[in-house]
Amino acid sequence: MKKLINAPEAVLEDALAGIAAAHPTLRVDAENKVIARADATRPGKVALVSGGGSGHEPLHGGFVGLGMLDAACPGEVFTSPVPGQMLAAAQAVDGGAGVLFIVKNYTGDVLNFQMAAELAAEEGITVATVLIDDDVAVQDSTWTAGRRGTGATVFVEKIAGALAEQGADLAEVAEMGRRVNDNSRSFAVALTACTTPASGKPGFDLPDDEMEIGVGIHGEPGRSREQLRPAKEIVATALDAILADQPLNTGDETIVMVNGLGGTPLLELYVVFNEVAAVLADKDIVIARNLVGSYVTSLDMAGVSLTVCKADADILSLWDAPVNTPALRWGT
Amino acid sequence: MKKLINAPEAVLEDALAGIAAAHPTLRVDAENKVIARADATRPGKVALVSGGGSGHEPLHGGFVGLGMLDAACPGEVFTSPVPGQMLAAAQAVDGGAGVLFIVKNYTGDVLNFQMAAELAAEEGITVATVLIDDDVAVQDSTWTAGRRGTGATVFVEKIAGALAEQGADLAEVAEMGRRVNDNSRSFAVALTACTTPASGKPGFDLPDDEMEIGVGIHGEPGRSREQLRPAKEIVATALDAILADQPLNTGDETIVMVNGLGGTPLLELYVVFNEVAAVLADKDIVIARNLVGSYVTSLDMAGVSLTVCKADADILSLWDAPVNTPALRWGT
Amino acid sequence: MDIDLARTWVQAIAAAVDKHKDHLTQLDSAIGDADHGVNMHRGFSAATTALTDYTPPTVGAVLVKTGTTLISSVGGASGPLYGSAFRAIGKALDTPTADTQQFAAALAAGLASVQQLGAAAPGDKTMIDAYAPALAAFQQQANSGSDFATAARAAADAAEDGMRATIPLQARKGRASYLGARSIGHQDPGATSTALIFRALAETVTAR
Amino acid sequence: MDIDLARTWVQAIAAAVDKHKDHLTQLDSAIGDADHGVNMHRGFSAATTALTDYTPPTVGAVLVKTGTTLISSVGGASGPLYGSAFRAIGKALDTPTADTQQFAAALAAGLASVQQLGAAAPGDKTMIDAYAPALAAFQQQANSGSDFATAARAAADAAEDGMRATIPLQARKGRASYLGARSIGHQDPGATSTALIFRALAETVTAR
Ligand SMILES: Nc1ncnc2c1ncn2[C@@H]1O[C@H](COP(=O)(O)OP(=O)(O)O)[C@@H](O)[C@H]1O
Ligand SMILES: Nc1ncnc2c1ncn2[C@@H]1O[C@H](COP(=O)(O)OP(=O)(O)O)[C@@H](O)[C@H]1O
Ligand SMILES: [Mg+2]
Ligand SMILES: [Mg+2]
Ligand SMILES: [Mg+2]
Ligand SMILES: [Mg+2]
Repeated sequence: MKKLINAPEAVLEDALAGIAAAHPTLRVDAENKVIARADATRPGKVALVSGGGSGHEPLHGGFVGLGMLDAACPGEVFTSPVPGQMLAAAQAVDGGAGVLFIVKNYTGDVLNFQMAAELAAEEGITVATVLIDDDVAVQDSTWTAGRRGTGATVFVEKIAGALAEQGADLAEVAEMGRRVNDNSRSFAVALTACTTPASGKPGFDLPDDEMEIGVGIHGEPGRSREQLRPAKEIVATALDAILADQPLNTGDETIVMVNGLGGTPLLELYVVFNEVAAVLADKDIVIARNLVGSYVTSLDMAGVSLTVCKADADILSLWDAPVNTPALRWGT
Repeated sequence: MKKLINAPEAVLEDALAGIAAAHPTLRVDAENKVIARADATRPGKVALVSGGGSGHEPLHGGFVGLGMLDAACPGEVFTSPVPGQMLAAAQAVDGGAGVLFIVKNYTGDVLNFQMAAELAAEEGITVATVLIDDDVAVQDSTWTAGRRGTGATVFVEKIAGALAEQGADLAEVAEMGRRVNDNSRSFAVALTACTTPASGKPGFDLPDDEMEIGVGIHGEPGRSREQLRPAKEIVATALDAILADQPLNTGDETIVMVNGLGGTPLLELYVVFNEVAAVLADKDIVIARNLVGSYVTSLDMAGVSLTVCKADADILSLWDAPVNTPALRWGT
Repeated sequence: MDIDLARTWVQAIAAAVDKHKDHLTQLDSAIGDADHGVNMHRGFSAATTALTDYTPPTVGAVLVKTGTTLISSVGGASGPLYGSAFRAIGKALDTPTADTQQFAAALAAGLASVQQLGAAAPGDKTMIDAYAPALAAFQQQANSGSDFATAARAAADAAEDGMRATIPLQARKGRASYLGARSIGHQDPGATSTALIFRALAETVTAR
Repeated sequence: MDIDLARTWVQAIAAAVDKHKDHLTQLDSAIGDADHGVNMHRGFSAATTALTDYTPPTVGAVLVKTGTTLISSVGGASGPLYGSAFRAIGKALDTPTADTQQFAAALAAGLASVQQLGAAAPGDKTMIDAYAPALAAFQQQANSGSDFATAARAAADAAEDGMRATIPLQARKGRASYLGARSIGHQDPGATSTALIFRALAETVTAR
């Protein structure tokens, strides 16, 4: 295992200290493992809290700041944080208007946030929850754990965060978060496995001419293994899955994210975006806004995820609203 | 070789098309391979042009925009662009106040930009050149090619770009660029080799418990190979080399970049930044501003470079000036 | 089962988890996210620490404390699930000692709590597939008048059988469910840690 | 040397570069940035294309066009260096044909141009280490009255000797210089392509 770390057990603590040192706009509670905005929540503003296992940076800590999250709770690598962290985060940022938990749909995240919501209620904090489940690679049914939450998290955090900044109440912010999630679909492909610091070995062996189709962001294998193909064909596969699940019409406006999984050079992400733009242009689907970069990663995994969010004028105007976080910044 | 591309020969063309599709603030000349600001250069503003081989994204195209570069010329992967590209860029963005070429010190870049400067002069465009040579891993002497240009490029482009935006003349902007370069030192360490699309194989074999010390950003091996060590010790080695070359005093203010080489997760970069902050704090050297992320990459190489720039009040205020590029944005 | 034994059980789990940490993580690497060993290790290390300076009034208090500590230190799916299980088991044992029948009832409360929280059914390829047969075996021995150690050994055997029986299953809950049919052929990490927990119980009470 | 031969020489270089592309890139991978083969291939493909519809008035015009095309298509260090060399060689051959002495003088102008631009000296582990001995051998044969083909073969042999002699050298110019002592033991890619260029010349004029 080759990592720039001191010890597998110390990764989270060291990285949190680094985040604290790097970003004066953030306030890091090392004891409770909470990354919060340095400025107090404006009284009456709904506070947004998200979190999940570490290893997906900049998600979530990199999205804490004006117009996006008020706090993030990073767990150990690929491990949901514990309820105490989430409670501490909620207490740190509640501005009296309630707290929105933005939770990616994984059993661990769901259960821990659920317990945290109960604890918060006991402390008199009103909590609403938005569950993110955008990954169309996963079969969805009442018998399964449901779809994973992946790229759409960025869209939900940005857009719900902007609405909260504008003074909307908790129900409105939660409703908008759910709307964005409902409008979003993702699909990911991996060229290599990632290696967690604790395990020290790649999660799976992948021959030099193969790729995993339909992977998540936790190093698990995907739905199937296939021959490595040109970017154009990989994009076609991913977009087919996305559009089959949520057909879009001519003229529909979208926000598209081409997201690197951690070990993929930006050069390749632009190659991928070019193919995405070509396919959507062909169908007269408009990419009104886009993100090309590594926003929701899976440690050092090489690969890409695509997220397409159907966007109306409200969503676009909230997208364009000012944001000032380590990983997304405009208008400030 | 595992890459999200269509064909090795098509990488640059496809990526340029992707950049054009992703960024409405940029104007991409696919024929001449020039990435320029979409808005015309303000008459009387000095125009900044940089360029170099591709594979270092977001450098340079990701730094084109308000307050930074006016145009970038991307060459083939790890290959300096040709003089014709640079001339086309200079012609596209000259606002009558002259053009500053920002050139990383590699024989190819230097010779091609030199030829371009001659061509531009023939076209009546005044050109000044700033050479970036910040990499202390390379022995510097009149008998060698001199030090490589690496991380300091970002600092020079940002700070000279801000000064140009404020209306300074070509000599002043060039002078500031040289000052920032003179004040900056870098050192890099690689955990893995990178693979160019054309060669299809990693540039060197590195056993699982070793690292290359003092690498550049073109996949070449470093000055020596050593046992992999904890982040703390790697940082000590790098900072020792940097501070030995440019001693800093108690109270000195700096801009520090912890830069991922392409395949390194952000989580690890924060671990590294934490160590850098600790060492400098110990010496009472102030990190007044910082960048933690992947800004000057070497395709998919895992590793990190540190850049330390001694910064006075002028430099800091230019650093803080508004910038609006795909990869760096604040104040707008 | 008494207070001391309960504490020794938790320590024995911690020791077993420490020993099998890498194995649990490797199982989780195949069909999950490679953290189950580390998660369990973090949790049971914290639990033994929490118990060190604690003077529990009842058997149950030991286990409630253990559960609470797991919830506050593990994270992931296994933290709330095991945490609730231990809390439920503990809440059902509000006495300084517990006999085999009482313990069977407590284990049942623990399973109910896991199922209520995680909504998994037997056959979904989760810890339930080790827990449910272990509980059934323990209950059966209790009903037929066996002593605690015999019941615990039967439970451990059944848990291990159940653990092995997860191999051919296709996961319907937890991360492994994302793999669809590709989860078949791998042993569930949570079922494996459940088997460790029951084996630790059997060994603890047998050693006494 | 005449116009046709000059054109055939450039085509022969292109063919040789095509054949040895991967080898050049692998050499550059060891002590550089793994692009020399691709660079040379891009450049000489462009040069042959540029010559296709071109009716050159002189031997030199063929080579000036080749050099200009290299400069505008190669990039990297080798683009300007080889480009200037061919332009300088061409500028010295302002006639429809050139004899051995004239060609020797032109080759000397080419080397001077590389040295002026790149400031490398013999022994720095660059293309110069193949070019300089090739020129010396060609000049010597020319001085002793050998025919063009004999001179060209002597130059090719000397270039290949020079190329091999770069192996033990420590680089002082170009990317390989960054490696310090670690550049020792590797053959210089640019010296290797220079040897290809002189071998192509020898074969072209011998075939005539
Ligand atoms: N809904 C559920 N009900 C019961 N057990 C579950 C459920 N989901 C997951 N598990 C168990 O949790 C184990 C994984 O635990 P762990 O790896 O620690 O958490 P995570 O999956 O969050 O990484 C699985 O092997 C499975 O036995
Ligand atoms: N200053 C110089 N003078 C002469 N030849 C040089 C010089 N620098 C580099 N070279 C030659 O150029 C070759 C590398 O060419 P190439 O790989 O195409 O360019 P780059 O180094 O820019 O990637 C080296 O092997 C060396 O022979
Ligand atoms: Mg986990
Ligand atoms: Mg090159
Ligand atoms: Mg797990
Ligand atoms: Mg090269």
